[in-house]
Amino acid sequence: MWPKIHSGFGYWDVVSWLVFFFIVSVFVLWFRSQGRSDYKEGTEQDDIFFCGNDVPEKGEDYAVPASGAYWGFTKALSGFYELLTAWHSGIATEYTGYLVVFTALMLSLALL
Amino acid sequence: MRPLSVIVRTVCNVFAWFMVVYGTYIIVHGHLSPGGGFQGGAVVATFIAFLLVAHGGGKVFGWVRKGVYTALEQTGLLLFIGAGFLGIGTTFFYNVLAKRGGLFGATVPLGPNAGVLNSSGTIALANIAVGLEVVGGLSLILLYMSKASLSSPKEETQGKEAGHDR
Amino acid sequence: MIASFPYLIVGLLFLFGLYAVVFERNLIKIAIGISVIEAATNMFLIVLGYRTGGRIPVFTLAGESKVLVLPTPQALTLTAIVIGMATTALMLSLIMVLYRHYGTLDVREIRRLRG
Amino acid sequence: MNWYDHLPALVLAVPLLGAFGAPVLGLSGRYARNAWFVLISACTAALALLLWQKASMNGVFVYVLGAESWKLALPSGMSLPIRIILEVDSFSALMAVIGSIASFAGTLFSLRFMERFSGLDKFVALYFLLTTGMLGMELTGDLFNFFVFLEIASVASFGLVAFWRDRPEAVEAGFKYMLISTVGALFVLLAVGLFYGRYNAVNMAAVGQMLHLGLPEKAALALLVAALAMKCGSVPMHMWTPDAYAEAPAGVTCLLVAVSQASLYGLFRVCFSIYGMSIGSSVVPWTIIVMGLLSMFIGVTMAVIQKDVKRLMAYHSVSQVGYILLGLGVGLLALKDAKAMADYGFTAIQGGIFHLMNYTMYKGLLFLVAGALAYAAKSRNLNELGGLAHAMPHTTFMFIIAAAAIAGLPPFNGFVSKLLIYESTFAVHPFLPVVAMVTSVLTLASFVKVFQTAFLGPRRSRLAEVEEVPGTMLLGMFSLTLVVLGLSLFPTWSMAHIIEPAAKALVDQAGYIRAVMGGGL
Amino acid sequence: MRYRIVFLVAVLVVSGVLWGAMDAVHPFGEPSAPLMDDYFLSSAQSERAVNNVVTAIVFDYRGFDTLGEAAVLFTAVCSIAVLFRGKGEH
Repeated sequence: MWPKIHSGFGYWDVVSWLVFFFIVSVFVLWFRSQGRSDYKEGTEQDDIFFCGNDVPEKGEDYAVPASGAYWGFTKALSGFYELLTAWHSGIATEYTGYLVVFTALMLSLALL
Repeated sequence: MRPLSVIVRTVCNVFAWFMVVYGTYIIVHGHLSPGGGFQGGAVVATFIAFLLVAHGGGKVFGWVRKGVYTALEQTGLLLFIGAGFLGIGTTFFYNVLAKRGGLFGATVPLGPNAGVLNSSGTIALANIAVGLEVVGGLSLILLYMSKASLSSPKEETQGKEAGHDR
Repeated sequence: MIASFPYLIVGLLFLFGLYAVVFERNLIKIAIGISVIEAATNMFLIVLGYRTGGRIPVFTLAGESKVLVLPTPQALTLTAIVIGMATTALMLSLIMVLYRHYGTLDVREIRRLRG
Repeated sequence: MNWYDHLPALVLAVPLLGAFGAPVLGLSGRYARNAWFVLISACTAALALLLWQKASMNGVFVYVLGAESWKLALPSGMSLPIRIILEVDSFSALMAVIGSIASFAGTLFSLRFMERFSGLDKFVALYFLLTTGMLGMELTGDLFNFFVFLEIASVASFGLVAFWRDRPEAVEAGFKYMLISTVGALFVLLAVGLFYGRYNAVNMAAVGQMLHLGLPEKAALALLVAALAMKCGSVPMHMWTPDAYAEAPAGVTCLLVAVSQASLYGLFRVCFSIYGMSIGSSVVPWTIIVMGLLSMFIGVTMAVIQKDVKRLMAYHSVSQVGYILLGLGVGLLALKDAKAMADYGFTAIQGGIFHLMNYTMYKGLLFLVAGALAYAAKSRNLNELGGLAHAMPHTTFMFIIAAAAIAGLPPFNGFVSKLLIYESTFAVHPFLPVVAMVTSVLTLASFVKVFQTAFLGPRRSRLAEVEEVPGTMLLGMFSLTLVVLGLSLFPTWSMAHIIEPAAKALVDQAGYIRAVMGGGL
Repeated sequence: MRYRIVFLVAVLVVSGVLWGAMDAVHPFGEPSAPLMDDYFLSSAQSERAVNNVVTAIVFDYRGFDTLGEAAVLFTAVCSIAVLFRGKGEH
């Protein structure tokens, strides 16, 4: 009924994965239910901890903007990104030029 | 565009109609002589080009209606795909009318000959259909482009069309 | 040498068109470059179909000649010409709308989309 | 007359009729136009499914347009086909099914999405023309006809990308796409001319049978690979992709994804079915593999830094196309070696085709979700979005499924195809799956970013009145979600019944040629 | 234009190799055994009763291409109409 997909080195079987996932999630839920017993709903434990400061009223003030995501990653690769953004220059004839350059490469490789 | 001189206007008025007749000839004789639907249609569409050049844009837009050309274009297209569906008893685009007698059904002698107008089956039909389509299409292109080049940029592009993210 | 002369012309036309498309800045000139490449391609197809001493492949006008040029490239070229015309018309219209929005025809200034 | 025989022609004629009839139907008002839009789309999808069923039962078959019989490929006394032949095997029929499903979903989505625009008759006509162009590229067996349909698809997509002509960026994207793809289409035409001059034939199977590698053939191969790789958006020529995908209306972008897959189909049809064994040295396979690696990596790294949600997803489609190129390129590399083919090549091709199918489905869904975001929140800028999960629960649910699928999280379908690609490309060189896995990680990272900034977090005050998108838009997204879930939960069935026949059809060059050249009736 | 030289070389290489490839197709004016075209020339009149062989190819033997070509023209007209549509025009 549920044969496996063989990739030559291993296999994939969605049903056994789902069964495994189910078992693990039952275990995780059980583990979670063993959590701290001193938690009380509706007390100050539910409040947002904002580095010790007051939580701002408006959502804009504490939302992380998308441009801030992976800041370290882009900072570390900034040289690479400068190159890439310069490459995507937005000039239509350059884009066409890249097509021509690629074609020239293919043609000269084809001559070999 | 400003209108040209009265000589040019008069000559264009006369010759525009000759172009229509000549283009129609090319369309109808597509299966006998060089030419066909596209070429003839392009010649007919110079009618609009003549008028636009000679009279300037503004006046011509009052004379012609786009609906007529859209209708021509749609008629041609539906006729053409209809000519394709005509043969679907055998295959799509099968030439059912050729050499059957009747409309466009005459046979021609082999080798060089003067030609028979009533021959070639759906080819002649498709020529006429494509001719209509090209007349409508090219005239519409000319009208749209010249109208856009005449009107001032401000009122056209500042249209407050409700987009989704601005 | 004379035998390959038409191919040389096609190659040169292709070179000029491609040069115009890659190096020109004015959008209208780029559109002209595209048209030149189209012309080169169509001419290549027509050149392929020529038979030495061939006549027009229309029996109404061919006369008694037995050698006719190949008709298929002409049919293909007819299709390609109409497609090219449609493309050119659309490209010029896009250029008109671009000019209204940006107020320039310089391709290097039409680059709000980048990065 | 048995209409079942005429299926290949009907699949193309019905959307074309829909396009030609749309301005006429548009005269009778909005409801007639919408009904026509949905009806023709559904008909096309149903016909494509029937076509696929026929192809999987009969194997490869031909349809000769305008001949005395639909299977009369060679007229009496001729050794060459003279008419246009539609040639359908499992692979092309599968592509047609994928494309028409994407088209149908885009149709449902566009009904309400496009309501705020004017000129909708033209929109419907252009949409059907785009569908026709895509299906024609996938079903035709004739090189020049391929060029014609390529042009239909291209010209329709220029018009649709620039549909919102009041927005300068949209027109700019349309122009950029037009410039590069017109040059590419002329390259294709030149290649067709070279084939015609050499063999006096423009039929793919006929050319494939007679092919022996000389300078014109090599040049034609180079031109075709360059032009078609450009059309599917692989790396050195991918810059039009983010512009065009981001600026087109969302329903159209969903279809544009499928259209770029048609170019990919053309690329592999040329490489496998026309050239096949006689492709010469391994330059072309390695070029395709390198192109795939570059596409994957550069696409995904550019996606990480994007702020516009649709542009981000468009860069992802560059990187996903890279996977497909990698898988099928490895398959092409192994084509000449029967042992390598059995060892890893066939698996790589299967992975590539499965990924192609998965990619079209979940990427179309993602673009529809992005369109729904833009529709509801009136912004595509991720910096201005936030906390929409409560307001749009259904959209959020479908986004999670699509994002998990594209990131290759088990148990979704993206994982299966990526697994097949990793494990088969590993046999060629360990470096290839490493790049692919890094790409997969970065894909997950950037979709976590989208999820976190657009759906989670506090609701912006500007977005307080946002609510769920209308029902037909949800229906359009849901139809694709259903396909993604089906492919995820029944991977074995889909591998055995959908992917494997397609992969077999793709590598079976002799069968493809025999269907046309093997003798008329 | 940062890569002027690269582009110039590429343009020259593409045109040059293409010229070479075109030249190698067949000598000008001597197509080798054009079976398909000879079939058209010999049977257009007997099969379809057309004097103009080119028209026979365009509208019959390759009629589907012509349908596509008409569709391209229609597409261009639609796109231009979309670009220049007036406000509220349907």
